[in-house]
Amino acid sequence: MFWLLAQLLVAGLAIGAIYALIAIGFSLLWQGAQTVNFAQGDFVSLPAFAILGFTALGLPLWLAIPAALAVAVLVLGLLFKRVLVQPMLHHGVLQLAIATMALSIFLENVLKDTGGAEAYPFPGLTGGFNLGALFLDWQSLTVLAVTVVTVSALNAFLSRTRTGRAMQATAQNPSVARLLGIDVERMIMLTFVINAVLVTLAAVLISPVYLVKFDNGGQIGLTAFSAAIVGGFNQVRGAVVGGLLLGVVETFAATYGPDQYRTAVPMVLLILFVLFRPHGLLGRREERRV
Amino acid sequence: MTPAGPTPGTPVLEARDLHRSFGGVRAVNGISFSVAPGEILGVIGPNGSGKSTLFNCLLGQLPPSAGQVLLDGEDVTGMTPAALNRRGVSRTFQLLQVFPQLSVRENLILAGQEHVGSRLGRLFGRPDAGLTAAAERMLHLFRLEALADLLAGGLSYGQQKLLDAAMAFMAGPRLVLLDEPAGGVNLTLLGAFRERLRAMNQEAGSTFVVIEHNMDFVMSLCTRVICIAEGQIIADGSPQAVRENPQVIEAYLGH
Amino acid sequence: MSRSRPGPSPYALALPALALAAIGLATTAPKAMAQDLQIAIPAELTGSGASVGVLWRDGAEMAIDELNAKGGILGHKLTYTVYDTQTNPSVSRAVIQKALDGHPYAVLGPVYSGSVMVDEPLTQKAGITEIMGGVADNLTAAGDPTIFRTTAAQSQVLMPAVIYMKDTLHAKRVAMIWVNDDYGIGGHKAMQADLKKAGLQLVVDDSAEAGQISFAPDILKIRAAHPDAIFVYLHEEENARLMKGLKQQGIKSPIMGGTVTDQQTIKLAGGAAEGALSIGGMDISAPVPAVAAFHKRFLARFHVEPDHNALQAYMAVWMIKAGTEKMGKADAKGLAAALHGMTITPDKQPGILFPMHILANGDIDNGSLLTTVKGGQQVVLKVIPPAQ
Amino acid sequence: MMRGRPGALLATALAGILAVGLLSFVLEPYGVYLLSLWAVYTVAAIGLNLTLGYAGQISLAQATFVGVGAYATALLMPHGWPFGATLALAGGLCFGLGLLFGFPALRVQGHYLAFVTLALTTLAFLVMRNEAWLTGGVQGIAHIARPVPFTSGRAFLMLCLLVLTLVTVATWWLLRSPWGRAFIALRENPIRAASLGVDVRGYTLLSFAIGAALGGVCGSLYAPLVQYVEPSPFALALSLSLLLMVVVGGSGSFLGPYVGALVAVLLPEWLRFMQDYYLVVYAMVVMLLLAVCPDGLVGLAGRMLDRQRRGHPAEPADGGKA
Repeated sequence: MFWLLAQLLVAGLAIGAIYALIAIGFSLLWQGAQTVNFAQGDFVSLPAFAILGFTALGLPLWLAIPAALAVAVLVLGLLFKRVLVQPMLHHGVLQLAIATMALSIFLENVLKDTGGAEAYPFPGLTGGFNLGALFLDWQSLTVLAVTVVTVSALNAFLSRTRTGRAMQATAQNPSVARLLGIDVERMIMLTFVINAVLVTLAAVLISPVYLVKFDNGGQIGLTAFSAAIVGGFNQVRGAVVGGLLLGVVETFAATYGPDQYRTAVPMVLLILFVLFRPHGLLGRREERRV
Repeated sequence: MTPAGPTPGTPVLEARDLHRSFGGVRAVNGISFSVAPGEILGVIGPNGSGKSTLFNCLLGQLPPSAGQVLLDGEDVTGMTPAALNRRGVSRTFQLLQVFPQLSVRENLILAGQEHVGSRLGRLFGRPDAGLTAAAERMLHLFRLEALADLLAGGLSYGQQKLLDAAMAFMAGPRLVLLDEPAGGVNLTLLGAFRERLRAMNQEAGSTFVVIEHNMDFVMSLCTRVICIAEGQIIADGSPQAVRENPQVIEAYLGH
Repeated sequence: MSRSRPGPSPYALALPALALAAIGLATTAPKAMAQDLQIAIPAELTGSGASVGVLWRDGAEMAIDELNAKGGILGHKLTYTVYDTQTNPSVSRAVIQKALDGHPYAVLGPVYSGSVMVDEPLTQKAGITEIMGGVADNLTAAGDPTIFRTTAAQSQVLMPAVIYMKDTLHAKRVAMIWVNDDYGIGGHKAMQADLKKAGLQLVVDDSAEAGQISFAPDILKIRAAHPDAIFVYLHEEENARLMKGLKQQGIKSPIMGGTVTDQQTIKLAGGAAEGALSIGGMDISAPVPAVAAFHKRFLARFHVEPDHNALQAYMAVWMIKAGTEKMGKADAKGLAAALHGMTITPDKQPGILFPMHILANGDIDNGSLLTTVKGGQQVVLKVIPPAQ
Repeated sequence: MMRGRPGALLATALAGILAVGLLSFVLEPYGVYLLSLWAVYTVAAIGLNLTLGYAGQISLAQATFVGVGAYATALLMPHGWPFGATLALAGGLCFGLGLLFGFPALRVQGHYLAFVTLALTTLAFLVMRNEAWLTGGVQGIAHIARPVPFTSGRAFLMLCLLVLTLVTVATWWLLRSPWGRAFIALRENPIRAASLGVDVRGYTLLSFAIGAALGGVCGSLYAPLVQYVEPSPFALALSLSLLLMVVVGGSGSFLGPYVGALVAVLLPEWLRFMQDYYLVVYAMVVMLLLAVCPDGLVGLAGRMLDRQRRGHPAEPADGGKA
């Protein structure tokens, strides 16, 4: 039975790592621009479709990915920030959140109308090796490795570089940041760009397993959303821990719990955390407005 | 709504050895005082001396780390602001706190409605909870008649300040805590404002506690003044005596 | 802001008037020319059923165009209106009402059983024939005389699969995984009973969600149980996710299932679908030249691979033609009665690509197919003829 | 408590309902059905507007309450319960559930409440789907009879409009009462409200529970209108679409839900000529609307009226200093 537990742990971590990448972007957008992005799941679908589109045009995969990354940065970073978030932000968090719900409908239907309603396969790694009774597949190992590298790089960027620290200052208190001479607008824009990069990475990692379909974003978004809250909606490290935890708990619950209720697991975790630990596993308490 | 009247001589408000710290900072560090019925007590002190924290502890906004708050001799420590208010304690805020989307009259009715009848009764009763007359009187007292139907958000700063104070008096409170009522109010309005407060104190027999920076205002309004520095009371007495207290002068200058 | 209050302005009156006019405009149903036969096509064009509904619509559209090109039905041209149910029963009820307001000759669709459940009473009341794409058993169980299928119901093809697993695969212990929606739950119920009847043991009984991301728990459950056969009753995408994982984990038990040999599953699963087996109704995989020709025409027109939904909608149009010609006149209310008990063959109706027999409750019996995947292609192992 | 003159708002709403009733006589059954759908969704949107627009609490659980109301009605009517009783029970049940779920959920406020209610809706969907012994699962409950004598499409619309009228008057009364004032107070400034004796938690809970109860009433009309109940209509999508109705109409405005529901029910109809692209256009329209008039269509209309009035030289442009 030990191999089974280990196997489940690996599977849970592999899927949780992808949740984590998406959840980090979620948290960053909330921290940096008070944007609760209900379209985050669909943000993963867009670069996936773009990669397939570029390969269909004859580009090799190693060129299609950076091309899709450029599209994501342009559309999900710059355009999203300029066209939707910027004009909506002063209307309030709620209005903006609802606008992202509409954006989700928009993206899914644009993808359906241009890319088609059916699912598409996506190139990935096959095979793996045995470690005793434990089978380790290259795809999962790659996901874990890429996530570790990405999160470390992001953490180093945020804490070690001048720009990263300026970004954090902006997220914590934009008006103080402005006084310190930080170009707040640029920092917020950078947040959106980082989110675009993260969702593109997530798209490359999850699509070989999950395939590419116009409405795949709903499930991904909801789970990543829960991961962000469980980990602490306002922390990068929190989102990572939240994502991994959710992946593992979900995997074990679906194996040993009532499988008809497997999708309940992230939701139950979410409720428990909001009620008993609203600042999440690693998050800081949000200041109450007076 | 006030429970059975206090025995004569019982202070309206009493603080017993209040403490409140934030992390390692002792914002309020053992403050005790009492306020007699009808008194207008001024609370002065340099910035950061703990006045606002004291207010928040007295009003249930912050739980004190230690000590007691007594209202008419009854322990009300840890009671919610809403519950305290229903016992006759009301307050004004340092920063503007009116309801911008309600009209001036609606703001006043709101300030009084939770003191009238039961909650269910209010649902089925009159829309104004029978408070229109009281609101008109308050509008008159604070010279806000002409603005009654405007949204409070459209008022000037001084007008909102008046409204804020008027709201504090709507429910006929026994005790009113005013947090920098004079701040930002222009000089012409200020005199009238002071007269209003004095009149409320005499007519209704309300007791006031006033935090204020404007020394002239404090000296001309208050019957007694305490000065706080570094979380402790350093002077307590008549306005004149406190003003001349060397420790007080030291606290202000040394800051 | 509440300030001066004059009486209502012309604007204030114009706005509601405009709104009312808009309601009137939006809610009028299209009317057909007197001699044309109006076909209403409610389908799942948006929402979770979109991948199914779009192909359904395309199949019907293609058949209607081809039929009109050949002179229509008894000299009548066919016109059609497409309605989007948004895969939502309350919208489905709305659009079927709109369709019926236009007095259609027949209704083709929808596919999802929830949508069929709401509009079936309305078409029945109107006496209009409804040929739908659902496979759930209960859809034809209520005794509605105007409802028809175009393919076999779920339970019609499950027993043959159980028998195959028992007799040919020599399976005793079967693992089943099914998708937790109307398709999968219907199949699960029927399968449980059929396995019991055949004396097979269900060692894993696992439900999956439509759109489920990770199949690792399911795969490991199956791996731990060492079943003799795995019965997979999922949609194409979930088939692919599961089968890729099964292959990766080195699980060699034979896979049998509902849509595991479909072209879409093969495309998505890559090599992992190799060797999978399926017994299903006669449809797009039928080894018939006419079906291959349909496949080619469809691909040329829509640049999308047709599936069984496209084929069913295509054949449904020709069912209408056959029924109408049997009556000898275009009588919308008589169409259903004419269709019951009919056997339609390709030699008389070239658009009916293989023989079909319509049962009294509106079910179809046109035989079934045993298929497998070989070299990345769906291959027919055996044609099981209709009972008739 | 209500922007604009309260009496005029009530009169406008009632006139609208009456106009819809009259309009139904020139429409075909499809139009009548759509109007019924409008009336039914408006009831739920009014409830959400109380919770969200007036009391400032973001709830994504409204779909669940609609579902509970629909299932309660679908399950009880065959047992001989009169429609009025199921309607009252659905409302009462959802009020109780609102209190039950709201009590812990309102420990947290603002966007956290949105998260909890989102999760709640997802869980409720799973229960409706999985507990087939009670709900019929995915096969649902079919052939729900409409209450006599409201069996025809038009008669049932009249019943819907009657319920909507009652809900309109009750909501109007509520908002004019001190409760409505307290709701707005806790949306705008809960701390100040508390200092004025407003029981913030109590009123927040009430606003949530009353909103839930109206969701239940909506569901109770939905079941006999569609005559078929299954879980998928009560998934998160309905909560989002009700939220859109409230915000597009004008969150916190009395007439907002009526207008928002009208747009939500009719816009897809107007855009049907766009065929496959209509949801794309629909989403774009919604985003544009949110960006251009965040106070919704009613707010936009109000501003247009204001501007037009200011054009009249005879009237004072402004009552006081702004």
